[in-house]
Amino acid sequence: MEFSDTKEEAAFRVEIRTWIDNNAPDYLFEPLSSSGFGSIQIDGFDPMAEAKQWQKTKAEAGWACLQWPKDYGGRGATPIESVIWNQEEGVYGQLSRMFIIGQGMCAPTMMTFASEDQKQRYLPKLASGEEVWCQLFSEPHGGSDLAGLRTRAEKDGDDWVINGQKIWTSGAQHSDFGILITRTDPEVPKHRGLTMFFLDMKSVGIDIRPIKQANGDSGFNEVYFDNVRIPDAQRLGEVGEGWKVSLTTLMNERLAIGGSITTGFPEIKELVDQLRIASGTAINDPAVRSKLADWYAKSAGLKNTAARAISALSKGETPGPENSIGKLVAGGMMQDIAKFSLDLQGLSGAIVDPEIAAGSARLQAMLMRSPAVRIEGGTDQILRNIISERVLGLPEDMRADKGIPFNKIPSGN
Amino acid sequence: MEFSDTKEEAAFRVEIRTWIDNNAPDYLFEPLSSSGFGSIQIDGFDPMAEAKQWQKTKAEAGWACLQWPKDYGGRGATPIESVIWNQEEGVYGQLSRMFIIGQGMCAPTMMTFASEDQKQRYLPKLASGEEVWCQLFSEPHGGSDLAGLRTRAEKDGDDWVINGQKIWTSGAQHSDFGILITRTDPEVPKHRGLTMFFLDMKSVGIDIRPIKQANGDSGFNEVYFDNVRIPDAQRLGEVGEGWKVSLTTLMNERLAIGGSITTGFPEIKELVDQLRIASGTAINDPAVRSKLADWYAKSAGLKNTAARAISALSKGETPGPENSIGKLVAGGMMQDIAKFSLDLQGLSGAIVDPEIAAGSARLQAMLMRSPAVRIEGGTDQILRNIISERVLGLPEDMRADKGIPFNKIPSGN
Amino acid sequence: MNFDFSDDDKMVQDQINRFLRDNCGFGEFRSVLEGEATYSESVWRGLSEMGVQGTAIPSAYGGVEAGYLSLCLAARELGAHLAPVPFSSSIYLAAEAIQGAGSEAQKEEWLPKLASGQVIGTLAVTETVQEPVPEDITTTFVNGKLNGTKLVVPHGLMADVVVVLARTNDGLSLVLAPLSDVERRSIDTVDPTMGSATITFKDSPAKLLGQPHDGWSVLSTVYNRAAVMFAFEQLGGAERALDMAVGYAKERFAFGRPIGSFQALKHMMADMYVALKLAESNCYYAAWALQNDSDDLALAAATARVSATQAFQLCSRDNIQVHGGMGFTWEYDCHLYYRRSNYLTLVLGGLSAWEDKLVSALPDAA
Amino acid sequence: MNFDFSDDDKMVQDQINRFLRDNCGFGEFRSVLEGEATYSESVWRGLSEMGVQGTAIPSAYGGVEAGYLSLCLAARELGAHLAPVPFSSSIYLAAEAIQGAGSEAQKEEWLPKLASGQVIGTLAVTETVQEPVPEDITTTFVNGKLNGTKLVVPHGLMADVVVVLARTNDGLSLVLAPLSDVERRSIDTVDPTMGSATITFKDSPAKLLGQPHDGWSVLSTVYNRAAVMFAFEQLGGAERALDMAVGYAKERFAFGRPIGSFQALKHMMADMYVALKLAESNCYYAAWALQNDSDDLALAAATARVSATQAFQLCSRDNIQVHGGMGFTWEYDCHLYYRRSNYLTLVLGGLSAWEDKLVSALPDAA
Repeated sequence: MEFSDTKEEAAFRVEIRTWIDNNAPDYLFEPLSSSGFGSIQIDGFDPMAEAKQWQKTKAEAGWACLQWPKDYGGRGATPIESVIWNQEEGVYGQLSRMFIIGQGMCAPTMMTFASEDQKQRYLPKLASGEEVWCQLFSEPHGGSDLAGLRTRAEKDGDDWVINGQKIWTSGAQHSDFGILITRTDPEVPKHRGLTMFFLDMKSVGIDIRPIKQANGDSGFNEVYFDNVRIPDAQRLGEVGEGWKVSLTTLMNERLAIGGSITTGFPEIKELVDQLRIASGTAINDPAVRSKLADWYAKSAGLKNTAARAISALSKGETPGPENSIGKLVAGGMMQDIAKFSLDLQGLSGAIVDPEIAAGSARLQAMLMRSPAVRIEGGTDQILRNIISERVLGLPEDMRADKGIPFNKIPSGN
Repeated sequence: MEFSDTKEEAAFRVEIRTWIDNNAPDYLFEPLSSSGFGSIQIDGFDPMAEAKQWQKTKAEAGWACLQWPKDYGGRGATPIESVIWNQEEGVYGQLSRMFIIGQGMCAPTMMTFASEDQKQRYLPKLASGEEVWCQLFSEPHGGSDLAGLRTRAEKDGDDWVINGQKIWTSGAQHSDFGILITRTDPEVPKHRGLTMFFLDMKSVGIDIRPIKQANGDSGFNEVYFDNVRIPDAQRLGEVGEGWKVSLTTLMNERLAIGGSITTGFPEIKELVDQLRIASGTAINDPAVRSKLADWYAKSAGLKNTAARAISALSKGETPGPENSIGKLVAGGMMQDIAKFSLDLQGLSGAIVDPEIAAGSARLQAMLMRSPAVRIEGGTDQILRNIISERVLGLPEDMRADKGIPFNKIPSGN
Repeated sequence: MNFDFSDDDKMVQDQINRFLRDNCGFGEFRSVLEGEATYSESVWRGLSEMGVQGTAIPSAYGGVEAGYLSLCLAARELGAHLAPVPFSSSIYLAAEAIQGAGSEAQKEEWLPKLASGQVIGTLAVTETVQEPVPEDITTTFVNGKLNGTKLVVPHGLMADVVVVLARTNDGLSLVLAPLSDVERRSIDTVDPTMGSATITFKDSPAKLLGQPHDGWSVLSTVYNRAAVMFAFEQLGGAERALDMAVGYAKERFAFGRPIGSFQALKHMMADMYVALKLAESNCYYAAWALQNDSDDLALAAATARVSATQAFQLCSRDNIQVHGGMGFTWEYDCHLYYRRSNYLTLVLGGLSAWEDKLVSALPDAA
Repeated sequence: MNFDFSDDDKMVQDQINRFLRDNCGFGEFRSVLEGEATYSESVWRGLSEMGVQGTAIPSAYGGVEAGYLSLCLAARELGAHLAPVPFSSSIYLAAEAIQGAGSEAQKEEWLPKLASGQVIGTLAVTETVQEPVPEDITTTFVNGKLNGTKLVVPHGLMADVVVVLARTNDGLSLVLAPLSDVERRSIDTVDPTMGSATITFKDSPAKLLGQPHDGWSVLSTVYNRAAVMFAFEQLGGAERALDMAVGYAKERFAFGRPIGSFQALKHMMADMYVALKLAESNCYYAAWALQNDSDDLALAAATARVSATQAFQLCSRDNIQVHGGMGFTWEYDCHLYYRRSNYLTLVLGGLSAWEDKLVSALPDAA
C-alpha cells in the first residue's frame, strides 16, 4: 500500500505543474475559486469562451483528453496520469468540465460505434473544444424510467425522421452535435425498440428552450424535434440496439473519477472556523463538532474510495457500480451541510447576496442547488436500487412493464 | 380547546386516587418504578401472582376493565374515565399490563363473535385476572405476512383438529385460554381460507416452549399443535371468515391508548441531568441539548397525539390508522436514545448490572430490548405501508400473491 | 378535556382557506416572486376586510378579539397558501411587541391601524452575519433618535412602522419607529417573497417601547409567542407540500406503475406524515398554552417550533424528491415551499437556538 | 500510488479466515457466551501457532514483524468471526503500550510472551460510571504498590498482566502489573464474550511503564493506534452482519416473494453497504498511516474509528430488522453482532469522544 507518487508519477506531476503555471489563465484563478456552487459565474467574462480558449491551449500542447489515443486528439496517457492531470488542473478544471458530457459520455460512444472516418472527423474537435456535444436521453414522461422514452424515429429513405421531445439536456444551447436515443419500434418491450444516433444540433426542426431551475439558473434545456432528419449513416449501433449502446454511455458516467466530488465539507469548515455563535466560535461547539466529524468521515470516505478506484484502474480493472455511492452520499450530505450552516447564522443565514453572506453565499447556493443533485443522473432511489441489485445481488423489485410491448405499458394517461 | 379536567372528570380522578392510595400494593412501588425495560423483575415476588392479586382487588371494587359492560365484569365507564384510570394507576399499570393481550385483544373478539353464554362464562374471569388469555396468530413462516399462516384446522365430526405451529405467543405459559387463527382451506387465496377459534390452553396435544430472546428474556413462546381438538362451538365467526375476525382483534391493538408509551426520554433526561462528561454536566453540552430537544419534541408529539385520540374517542369517533405512528416513532427513538446514552458514558456504558450502571441499567436494557420494538406487532416497514396506504391513500405495492390459491403462492421452499 | 379547536374557529379557518384559494393562487404569488410587486395588496386588503389581521387584538384596540386559537388557524392557512403578504411581521411580531410592551398611548395609536391592515409593522433585530447576541447590537437610540443599520428585516421593504432593538445608555431597549424617513434597500434572501430589506436609520425619530433596558427579555417573550404562530404557518406549508407529493405520486407513472406504489417513495411520504402529525399535535398544545398564557408557554412554544420547523423542512425537501426533475424547475411550485421553509426556519433564529431554548424550558424532573 | 493491500498480506488474511471458519464456529462462541468458558483457549492457541499475536511485534522481541497492514487484516477476520479471544486487549492495547512506552527490559520481558500468546495482557483505565477524565483516576501507585479498583477491564477475567493508569505523586502514569495477586470479579456487560472484570489492587506489586506523569498522553497515543485495529474489527463485523442480512433476504419469502425484493429492505441494505464502503476506505487509509507512522495518524485513526463505529452499529442493528422476529431470538446470531458492535463502540471511549478527537485533529485549512 503506497500513497506517494512513484518516481515516474512525481516527474509527470512536475511537468504538468510547470506547464499549468506557465499557461493557465491565472486572471481567472480568483473568480473560479470563489464561484458559487451550480453554474459558473465569472464577472466580466464569457465562461464558454474562456473554456474553449483553455481547452484549445491544452489541446495544442497535448493536455486535452489525456487518455484518448493521439490520433483522436488525446495523449495516449495511462489512467493514473490522467488522474494526476485532474488533481493538478485544480480550479481550472471548472472550465474543462464544460465539455464533460461530450468528452466523457458522447466520445466513448462514438469511439465504440462510429466509423473510422467519423471518428477522425469528430473526435479531435471534440477534444480541443472547437465543437461541443450534448446528450439527448431524458424525456418528460420518462423520469427515472429512462427506457420509457417516446421520441420516435421513423425510417424514410436513407434518413430517419425524428419527432418528440427531450429534456434535461445540459449545454444544448452551446452544442454543435449531440447523441440521441429514439424509439424505432413501440410494439416490442421497451428496452428492445430503441435506436441511437448522432446528429447536427443545427438541423432544421430542432427547437431548444432553456429550463429555468428552482435556483434560478438555466443549465438545462428542453429540446423539441419536429420532423428532424438524420442520415442513416449517423446511426450508432444496430436498429433496436439503442439500449445497449446507451449503457456504454452511461457506464462512462461512472468513470469520471479523480476530480474531487463536491460535498460542502470545506465550505462549512471554513464557515465554522470563523463564525461566532452563542457559545463562542462555532468550531468549539460540541454540537457543531459532532456533525463536522461525521461529515468529514463521509467526505474522507468518498475521497479514499475514489483513491481505491484509481488503484483499480491503474491495474486495468474496471470500477464497478459501487461507485454509485459517491453522488448518493454527497447529495444528501450537501443538503444537510447547507441547512445546518444557515441554521447557525440565524436570520442572516437567509441572505443569498454573495457580497454580504458569509463565504460568498456558497452554502446558500448549495442549499438551493443540492435538491437537484439528489435527482439528476439517477435519483437517490435509483442509486439504492443499483447498489442493492448489482452490488449486493438482491432480487429485483416486481416489474409491471416486464415483457410488455412498449405501447401497452400502463402510463397513467 | 381545554386540557383541564371538567368538574366531573376531576371528581372521578379524586375518587380513583383515593381508592388507589388505600388499596394498591405500595410495597411494590419501588421495585416497579425501577424495573428494567422489558420483562418485569420484582426481587422476592412472583410478578404473575402479584398481578392476579391486584387485578382481583380492582375487579372486586369495580376498577377492572372500566369500559366493559358491568355484566361482563366491567364498569360501563366512558372512554375518558378509562383514560383517567390509566393515568392514575401509574406504575401499578405494569401489573395490569400482564393481562393486556387477553383484555385488550381477545376480549373484543369474544364480545363480537362469541355466544351470550360464552361471554357470561369467560369475560368476567378474564376481567378479574382469574383466567389468563393469549392470542395465537403469528407463525414462523409468516413474519410480516400474517395471513400467510399454515396451521391447519380440519373438520372431524363436531370438532376441528388442529396441527401446526404458532410463534411469538406472549404469556402462553400462563394462559388458560387462547384465540387461534387457522387455515381451513389452502386452495383459495390466502385471506379467504382462514377460520378463528378459541380454545383451552390445557388441551391435549398442545406443547408450549419458551423462546429465549436476544436480550435473555423469555416473554414469548412457540406453541405446537399435534391433533388438538376444538369443538365447533368454539369457532368465532364463520368458516373462511377468520381474516375479518382477526381484523377486529388487530384493530383493538391500536385502541390501547391513554397509557403512556415508552420512549426513553425520561430515562435519558435523568441520566444527563447527573452525568459528568468531558465538557461538564452532560445536560449543558450543546450536542446533548440538540438531541434532547429533538427527542423531547417527538415524545411530546406522541403524548399530544394520544391526547387528540382521546378527544376523538370521547366524541364517539374511532381513532384511525394514524395511531400507527406511536410505535414507529417510539421504537427508533428508544434505540437512538439508548445508543447515545451509553456513548456518553464511555466503556462504563457497557455495564448492564443494575446495581452498578447509571439509572439501574434501564438504558442498557432498552438498548437490548428496543430492536424487538421495531419488529413486534408490525415492523417499521409494515407500519409505513399502513400509513402510506391507509392514511395517505397511496397505491399498494405490486403483489405476487394476489388472487393466487394459498398453496400455489411462491414460498421459497 | 377537549383537545380540538372549536367549530367556530374551524369555520373561520375555512373562510380564510376559501378566500386564499380563490384569491391567492400562484399567479398572485409569482408576481411577487418575479419582483413585479413587493407583496400582494389585494390579498392583504381581502384579509383586512375579513378582519384577519385583528383576530387576536382586543376589541378595545380595534381588533376582533377572537383569540389566539383562531389566529393560529389563520396562520396555518396563510402558511399553506404561502400568502405573499406581510402578515407574520405585522401581526406576530410588531403587534405582539406593542401589545406586550407598549404604553396605553402606543397601543391606542398603533394597534387599531395594525388590526385593520392600514399600517404594516415589523421587527428589526439582526445587524451582523451571525445569530444575534446582545453585543452585536450597535444601533443606538439616544435623545429620541435612532442611528444604525439593520441588516435583514423581514417585510422591511413595505413596513410602515418598525419595532427596533437598539442600544440605550447601558442596555438594550425596544423602540418604535415610523419608517417614513429611512434608507431601505432590498436584500436578496432564499425566499424573495418575504420582502426583506436592509434598513438604515440616520437620526430617525423613534419612541421607547416598554421599559428601558428590558429589550432583550421582551424580545424573548415576543419570540416565544410568535414561535407558536410561525409554527402554524410551517405546519400549513408542510401539509401542503405533503399533499403535493402524494397527489403527484398517485398520478405520475414510471416503469408501468404509479410511482406512489414504490415503497421507497411510499415510506418517504409516510415519514413526512409522521413528522407532520407530531408537529401538528405539538402545535395544538402550544396554541392552547398561548391562548391561556400557560406557565409552560416557553416549553410548548419551543416544542412546537422545533417540530414544525423539522416537519416543514422535511416535507418541502422530500416533496422535491418525489417530483424528481420536475420538482426542481422554476415552473413547478415545489421550490416555493422549499424556499419558504428555509426562511421560516431562520426568521426567529435558527433551529439550534430553539433546541437550546426547549431544553432550558424543561422542568427539572421531566 | 497503490491503495490496496499486498498479495502477501491478503494471503495471510485468507489463512486466518480459513482457520477461524473451521475452528471458531458459533459453537465455540456460544460456549463462551453461555459462560462455560471465559474465552476459547483452542482458538487462542491456534492463532498462536499461526503467529497472529506477534504479527506487528518486531522479531527482536519474538514477533513475526509482518507489519500493521497485516495485523489490520487479521483484526478484520477476528471481527468478522467475533472470535471469543482476548486478542484486542492483549495485542492492540497491552502490547502497544509496552512497545510504545516500555523500557528495553520491559519489552524483552513481556513482548515475546505476548507475541507467542503465552501471556494475555490488557489495559485498565475506567474507575467510575462515566467517560474517564484525569480527575477520575484514584488508583494510586506509590512505592511500587498499586491500590485501587478498576471498574471495567476488557478481558480482565483472563489477563495475566495489565497496564494500569494510576496516580503517582502529582500526575498520572502507566504502570505494569502482573495479575497474580489481585481480586477480580466478573462484571456483566452488553457483550458477555469480552471477559470484562472489575479488578481491585491491594498493595499489588507493579512497575512504572514509561516516564512518570505522562500516562494520560501515552494512553492517548495507544488509543489512536488501537483505534485503527479496532476499526478493522468493526469493519469485519459490519461486513458479516450485512452478508447475513443479504443472505436471509434472498431466501426468506413473504407475500409470495423474497423479502429482499422489497425496496424498503433493499434500500436499507444499500445504506448499510454505503456505510460499510466509506468505513472500509477510511480504514485502508488509517492502516497505511499506522504502518508508516504518518503525521496524520491521529486524524486518520479518528476518521476510521468514527466511520467503522457507525458502520458496525448500523449493519448490526439493521441486520436484526431484516431478520424480523427471528433476528431477535437468542438462537439466531444477529444479536451477537449487535452486542459486539455496542461493546466495541465503547471500548476506547464513546463515539462522541472520537468525533471530538477527529475535529481536533483536522488541519486548520481543511
